[in-house]
Amino acid sequence: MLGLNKNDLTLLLVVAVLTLFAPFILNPFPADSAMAQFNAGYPDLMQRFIIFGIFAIGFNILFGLTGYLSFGHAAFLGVGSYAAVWMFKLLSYNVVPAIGLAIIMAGLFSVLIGYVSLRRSGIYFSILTLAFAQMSFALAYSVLSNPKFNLTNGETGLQVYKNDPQIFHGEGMQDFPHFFGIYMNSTHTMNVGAWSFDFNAGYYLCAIIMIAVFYLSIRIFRSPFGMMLRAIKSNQTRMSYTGLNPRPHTLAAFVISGMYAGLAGGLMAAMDPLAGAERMQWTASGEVVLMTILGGTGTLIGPVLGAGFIKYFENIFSKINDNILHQWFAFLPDGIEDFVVFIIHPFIGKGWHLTLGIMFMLVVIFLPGGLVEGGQRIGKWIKSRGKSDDKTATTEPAE
Amino acid sequence: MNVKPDFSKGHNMAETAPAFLSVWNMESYYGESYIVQNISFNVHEGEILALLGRNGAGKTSTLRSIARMDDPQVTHGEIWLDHKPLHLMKSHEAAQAGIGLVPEDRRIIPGLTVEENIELAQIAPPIGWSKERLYELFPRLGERRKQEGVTLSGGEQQMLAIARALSRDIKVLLLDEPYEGLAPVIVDEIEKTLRIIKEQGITTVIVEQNAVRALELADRAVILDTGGIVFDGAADEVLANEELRAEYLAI
Amino acid sequence: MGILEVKDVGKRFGGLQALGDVNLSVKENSVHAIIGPNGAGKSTLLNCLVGKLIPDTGSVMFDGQSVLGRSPHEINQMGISRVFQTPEIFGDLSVMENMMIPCFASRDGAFRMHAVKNMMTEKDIVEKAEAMLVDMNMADKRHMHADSMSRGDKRRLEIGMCLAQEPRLLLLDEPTAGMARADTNNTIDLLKQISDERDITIAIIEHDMHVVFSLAQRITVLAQGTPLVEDDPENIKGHPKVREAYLGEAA
Amino acid sequence: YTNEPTGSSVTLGFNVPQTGPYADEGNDELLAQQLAVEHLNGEGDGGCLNTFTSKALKGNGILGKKVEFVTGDTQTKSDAARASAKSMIEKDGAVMINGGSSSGVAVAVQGLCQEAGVIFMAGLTHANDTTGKDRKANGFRHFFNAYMSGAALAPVLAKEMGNDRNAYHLTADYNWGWTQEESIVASTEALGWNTVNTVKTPLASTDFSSYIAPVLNSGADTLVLNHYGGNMINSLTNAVQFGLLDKVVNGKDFKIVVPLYSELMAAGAGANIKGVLGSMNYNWQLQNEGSKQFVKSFGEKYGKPPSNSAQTCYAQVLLYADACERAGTFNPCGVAEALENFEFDGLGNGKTMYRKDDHQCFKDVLVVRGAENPTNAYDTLEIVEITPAEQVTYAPNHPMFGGDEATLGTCNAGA
Amino acid sequence: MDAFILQILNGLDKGSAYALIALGLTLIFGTLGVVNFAHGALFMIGAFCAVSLSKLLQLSYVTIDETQKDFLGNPLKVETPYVESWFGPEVGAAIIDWSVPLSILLAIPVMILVGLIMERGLIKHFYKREHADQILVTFGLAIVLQEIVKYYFGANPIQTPPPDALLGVSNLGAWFGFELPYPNWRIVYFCFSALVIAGVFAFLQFTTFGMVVRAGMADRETVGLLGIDIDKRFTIMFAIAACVAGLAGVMYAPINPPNYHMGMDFLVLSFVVVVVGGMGSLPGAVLAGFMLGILESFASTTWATTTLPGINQIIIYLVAIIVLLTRPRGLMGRKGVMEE
Ligand SMILES: Nc1ncnc2c1ncn2[C@@H]1O[C@H](COP(=O)(O)OP(=O)(O)OP(=O)(O)O)[C@@H](O)[C@H]1O
Ligand SMILES: Nc1ncnc2c1ncn2[C@@H]1O[C@H](COP(=O)(O)OP(=O)(O)OP(=O)(O)O)[C@@H](O)[C@H]1O
Ligand SMILES: [Mg+2]
Ligand SMILES: [Mg+2]
Repeated sequence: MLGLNKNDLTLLLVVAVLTLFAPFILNPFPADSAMAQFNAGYPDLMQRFIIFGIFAIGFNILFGLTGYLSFGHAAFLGVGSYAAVWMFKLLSYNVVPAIGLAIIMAGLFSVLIGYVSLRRSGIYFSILTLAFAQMSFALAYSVLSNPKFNLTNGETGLQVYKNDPQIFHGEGMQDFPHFFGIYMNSTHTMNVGAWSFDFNAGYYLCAIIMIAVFYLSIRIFRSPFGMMLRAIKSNQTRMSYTGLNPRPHTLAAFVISGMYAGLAGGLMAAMDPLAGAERMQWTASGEVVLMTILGGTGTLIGPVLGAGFIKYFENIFSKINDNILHQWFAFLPDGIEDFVVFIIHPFIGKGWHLTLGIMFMLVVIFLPGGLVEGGQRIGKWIKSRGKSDDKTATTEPAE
Repeated sequence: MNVKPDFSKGHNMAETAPAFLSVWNMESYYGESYIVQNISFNVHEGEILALLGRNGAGKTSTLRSIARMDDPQVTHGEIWLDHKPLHLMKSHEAAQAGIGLVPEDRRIIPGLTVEENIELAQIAPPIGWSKERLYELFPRLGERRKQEGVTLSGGEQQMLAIARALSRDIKVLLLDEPYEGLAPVIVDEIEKTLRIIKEQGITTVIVEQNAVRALELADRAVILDTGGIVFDGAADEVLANEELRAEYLAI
Repeated sequence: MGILEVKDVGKRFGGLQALGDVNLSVKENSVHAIIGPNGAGKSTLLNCLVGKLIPDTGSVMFDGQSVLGRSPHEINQMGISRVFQTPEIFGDLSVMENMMIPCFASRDGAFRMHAVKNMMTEKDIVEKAEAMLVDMNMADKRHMHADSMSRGDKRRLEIGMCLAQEPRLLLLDEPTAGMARADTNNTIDLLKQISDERDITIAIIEHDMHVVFSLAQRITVLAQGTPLVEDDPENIKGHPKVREAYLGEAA
Repeated sequence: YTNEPTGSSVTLGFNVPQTGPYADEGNDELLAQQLAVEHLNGEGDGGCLNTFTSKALKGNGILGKKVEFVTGDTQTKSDAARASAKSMIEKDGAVMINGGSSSGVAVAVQGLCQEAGVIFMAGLTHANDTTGKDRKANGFRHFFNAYMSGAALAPVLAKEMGNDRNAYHLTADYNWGWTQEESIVASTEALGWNTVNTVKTPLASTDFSSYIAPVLNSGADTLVLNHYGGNMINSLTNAVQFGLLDKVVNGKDFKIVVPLYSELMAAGAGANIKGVLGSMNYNWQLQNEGSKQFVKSFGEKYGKPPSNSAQTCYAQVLLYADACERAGTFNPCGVAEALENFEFDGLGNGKTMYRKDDHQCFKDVLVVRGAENPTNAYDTLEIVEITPAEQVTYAPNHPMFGGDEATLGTCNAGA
Repeated sequence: MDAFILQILNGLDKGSAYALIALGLTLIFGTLGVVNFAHGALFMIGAFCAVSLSKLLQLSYVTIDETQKDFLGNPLKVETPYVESWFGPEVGAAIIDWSVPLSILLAIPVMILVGLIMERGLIKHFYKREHADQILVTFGLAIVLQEIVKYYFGANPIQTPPPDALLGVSNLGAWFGFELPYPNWRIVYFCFSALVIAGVFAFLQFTTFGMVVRAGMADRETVGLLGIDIDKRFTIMFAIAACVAGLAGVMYAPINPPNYHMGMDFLVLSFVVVVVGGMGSLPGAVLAGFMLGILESFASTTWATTTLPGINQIIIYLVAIIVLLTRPRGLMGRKGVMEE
């Protein structure tokens, strides 16, 4: 079905089900319980999971398949965001033209950068992309936000002002991105007993788009084009002596992944109409590299897992403070409570970076194939314990 | 045919090893795949042993196991060289103990000139032939000493690989397809060299697809098939044995 | 007028004249062997034909068109395929995928976006690749990771990949080096069959005289970068200069 | 309205940098905010509730609801700051967001709070834009701004350095840097100073030697560093390294001015700040009742005096709570109304007023100087002048603040 | 004219920081083949060796001085460094004053130890792994190291001044009869870098060590076959690289006060330097370091920024792009090193 084999289809269905039911899955703890801190099912974070998932899926098309490690992909994300906000400023808050332009601009930009950077390979390529992205960042941060010529609004970030043209902005419309009248921030909250689940319009727009582009990425992975890309990674010499020109293949992959990044950037602006320059900084490019490797390079689902992992840490762990720790361990005798809090303290709140760093190391050391490999091991273990469980299919994408 | 060494005395192999190089019940794996399947054979001091078999029979794997390379992993068995337990060593220790391997794809080190390739081999003790002596044996290398090793022609690289092994004071020379890619005249040369080496008392194990040539040179032969030994005996015996020749060597 | 015309090709590497004024004409649908001592410049010559090297002087015409200044994939698309001295295959891909790639290349040209087609639904490609694997006697290895094959198998796969492209000129650089005798014989048969049945010209570099004399209709002997003689196999065998410079007693 | 508290407690969101270069600044803010919460809930010594001129707060939480708080990490990046503010609003039900240490973040989060319908108390933000062209109905700023720095510094500069100076500006190349440069140039030129050059330095610069060297030959006798944080520490260190302060140019001693100071910057710059003039929003050495009370509460709890960003956040939390009490609701529109044109004293800055037109707060501005002989780690700065609020007040439609076009918009109470 | 020379000096100074970091990085990256994102962190640790030593030397005992008051109005606690009470106030003060140069003595063993632990405990297992995995693990490590430093020293920069004797400026132009004031410590820094660079070169040039390591990088297996314990050499190489980075950090501390993320600030730049210099080339790294340093200095002059606004922001990257497009392997890169 859908031109996919059985495994891929299962994977796609599982991903689709997981994303569509994410508001439930990510909010496993009752809203008032101590563990509610670990709930990730609020609109902003769910949107981020999806958006960075898209970004990483796209990045993986380039890196996972061709082995070309771009260290400047955040530039395309940034360009996408700026394009989208400009659409909001000029036309209206409708997200369709915004996302459309985001993809197109990122595509054009990646043709340009890709065409030049792909003249080199290996680390030389990585540094070229890094250099382009850092230049874009520096320009966006200051030069292009020069009051006379303000394209990016610099440090503050590009945003919509009351006096922007917005030529199609209808009377009585809210000042927030919408999909033909469905506002991205409209949320329906469902209370079931002690639990509370948020269904957000923006999230579902992202989710549907992600399922679509995930499907597209499966098709690309399984296509002759995908095979060619893997062949390039494996042996470029053989590739050219087989009569195939590696350059357009890699450029196509580069542009496709740039457009994924642009889409992610556009969605980001659609969920929150502000485009900040630091989205283009090397740390942001580095982040998507880390997401992809962490999840499992070259696997279909890995990058999405990696994206979720990092964003979860950033948003959940950074918010745990000593107060919350004291609440959790309140049941312990005072001395022990303080001691436990003292031990955990360096790892949470402002120490979330430390925990993240440790997690990075643990994952690479013990799971050479990234989180996907972890999943596979668990899958194997479960299988070896009893009859196989359907869920393990998620963690078994090919390659 | 296959003389099993008598290991009944337990692990006191240092004294009991029946030969100069003894491989006993060796098993090796590439990851999960079982490649060298419990093989045992002996090589006596100063002899040339031909290790023959089809593509993929496991010849290279056997040599690599003896030289204690990281892959394949030897998971079982013992290897003794001149009363030293190779199976307990890493590859550089094995090399210092006297193993010299000429790998099948020659493995000339990129970025180094011919001369540096040889100098590199003479850093760790024990040192063997001098550079001058090697250039005498392979004048071609002398001419090209300043050229980057990997840009040599195939045959020249092969010479360099052998020269590199000889530049160390080795007890056992393991040759993985030394004639491959060489002009017939050079093959003659190398064969002569191997005989010279033999006279010096160096023990040699040679893997070769050109079975006839190898058997003419060798004293004894071992034939491998899918990771196991199917023949172990005198070299002439193979040439005489119609069945063996047809089945495993296609000659 | 041959399908391949090499005129006055010269190539220097620094101080070394690797090729000097090579003239060579390969007749359509023939098997032409190039032999010569190691370092004679045979591989260098081949490199000049496929665009890996650009000769300093001279011209190379294939089927009336110059190949010089074209990139490797363009030359390949003109109909020249090459097998390397050390196997160049897609090590990370399966054997079947290795075989499918040249099939795509010959059907779709140097670049075509098939980004959303399912590769397994390309019936013609799959069939062709399967057939080629059967021809090469590798059908059982179809799902293997190409890198984990033994070297003889890799070489066979590479030949298969080149044939799958249905080139008009097939360049082989020591195709049977390191191949077991049985497979060497198979390869000889295969190449014979190809040259008989298909419109294909073969230029082969080989040190295995058995292969050369079984296949070649014409032989060029290269020495120190220049052609020494070009003649029919019978005459080459007996040529004193060739015997001295290359064949040795072995012939 | 958004996040209307229904239970027995109300949640405030403290969004401060906890990682990155401003982590220490953020940490200080967080300490102050926690102290404020304590005082609101009637714990501790009550702090400035004792000195605050508005007596609406009773030490029983806000409107009888116990005050709880959540924290987040802005990473000093607009995106991250918005993400963490959103999480506080969407997940934790925060009704007010407070904190931050840069103007970019402040403007970004202010916009977010406007959209979401909660109150934003801006923390440390010094750029004119925050209450200038980017002002928002739901946002309030307690901190002073670049214009005020200029206005407060100018008379002191004139007094100490005369009216005939050649100033060379090094400016961090982004919004805040530009507005500060603009303000300082305007106010010094009004004194009769000449601006020799204004050079933009990349935010990412770590070594300023190549910007300092040209100063030597430019004929300038005064260097103005429109830098903040690490940039300022390094540029000042480099300037001193090159011996600028030992030079005599045009017959005058060379001087360096750092328009915006903070305690952490002073600590980081070490001995290099000796004698260097700058301005501040607040300093613990201020001797008014509110200040003394606050320093005592803070010092006793944390063993060090509060920084000016800590005081800002502390005051803002109390002010917000007070406004809720006076408005009788948490509805942001009600709260905003209660804050507008609110005048008070007793929170440390002396008499203070929150202007209705742009939600900027007006109070005295301090001009400080790096201490020559600090006796301990905390008195690195000494107060030179307390510039009265009138002197730094400007019209709401001042051109540096967006002119006539800048509007607050309307208050958004959210869903 | 002197402005011009001044910018060249500034460039050399910046360049020597770049060159030193890049030198260590290229030893690990270009020679051992490990993409070490923790290299910046090593630089940072070096700088914090200087900070720690000066803090250690200033460890004090407390006496209460009733005559003075602290900020809360309590009696002031007066701190006297132990060294001052042990060696007398003058010698003690001198020791504290010279803490930065002294910390070289501390930094060498510390950095070697850090290098050894890092290589033996972690990097060793990653030689054969993909670059991507190396990036992830070393990045993780860099974060961890940073956070540990942040935990103990805070996020704010810590002023670490040079000895008083080396404070201030010297007039370098005095001999030639014009004004050319330059900070003493920067001159020291430049000379020190030149020394370290020369030392590393000499070590790799005049011993076979460098050749062995290069060979080991190209083909570990074969080098092992030749009887060489390549692991040991890799470890030593790593320790040297760590040491070079650490020393660069120690000496840099007085130039700009160290903070916990200074490593990250330099990291990307030093990768650019290494690659522009060409993978696997030590002279390349040094040359590129100085070149970029000088170009950066010139790009920050008023003349440059007024002719091409923003050029100072992008110069390094612009140059990197131009170099890499015109010279496939950077300035002096060797073929075949990290090209796949
Ligand atoms: N790196 C590897 N990983 C997995 N399997 C391998 C690897 N190298 C070799 N093998 C497998 O091990 C078996 C034996 O290989 P080996 O190279 O030892 O054969 P060989 O006898 O030397 O063959 P040849 O004559 O072709 O060189 C083969 O089936 C091959 O597929
Ligand atoms: N890139 C290069 N740089 C310098 N010299 C080279 C280079 N490539 C080849 N040579 C030299 O050119 C000569 C011809 O090499 P070539 O590889 O063509 O020989 P060949 O005839 O193929 O030999 P063989 O049969 O041994 O493979 C050799 O002496 C070789 O050392
Ligand atoms: Mg083999
Ligand atoms: Mg050749």
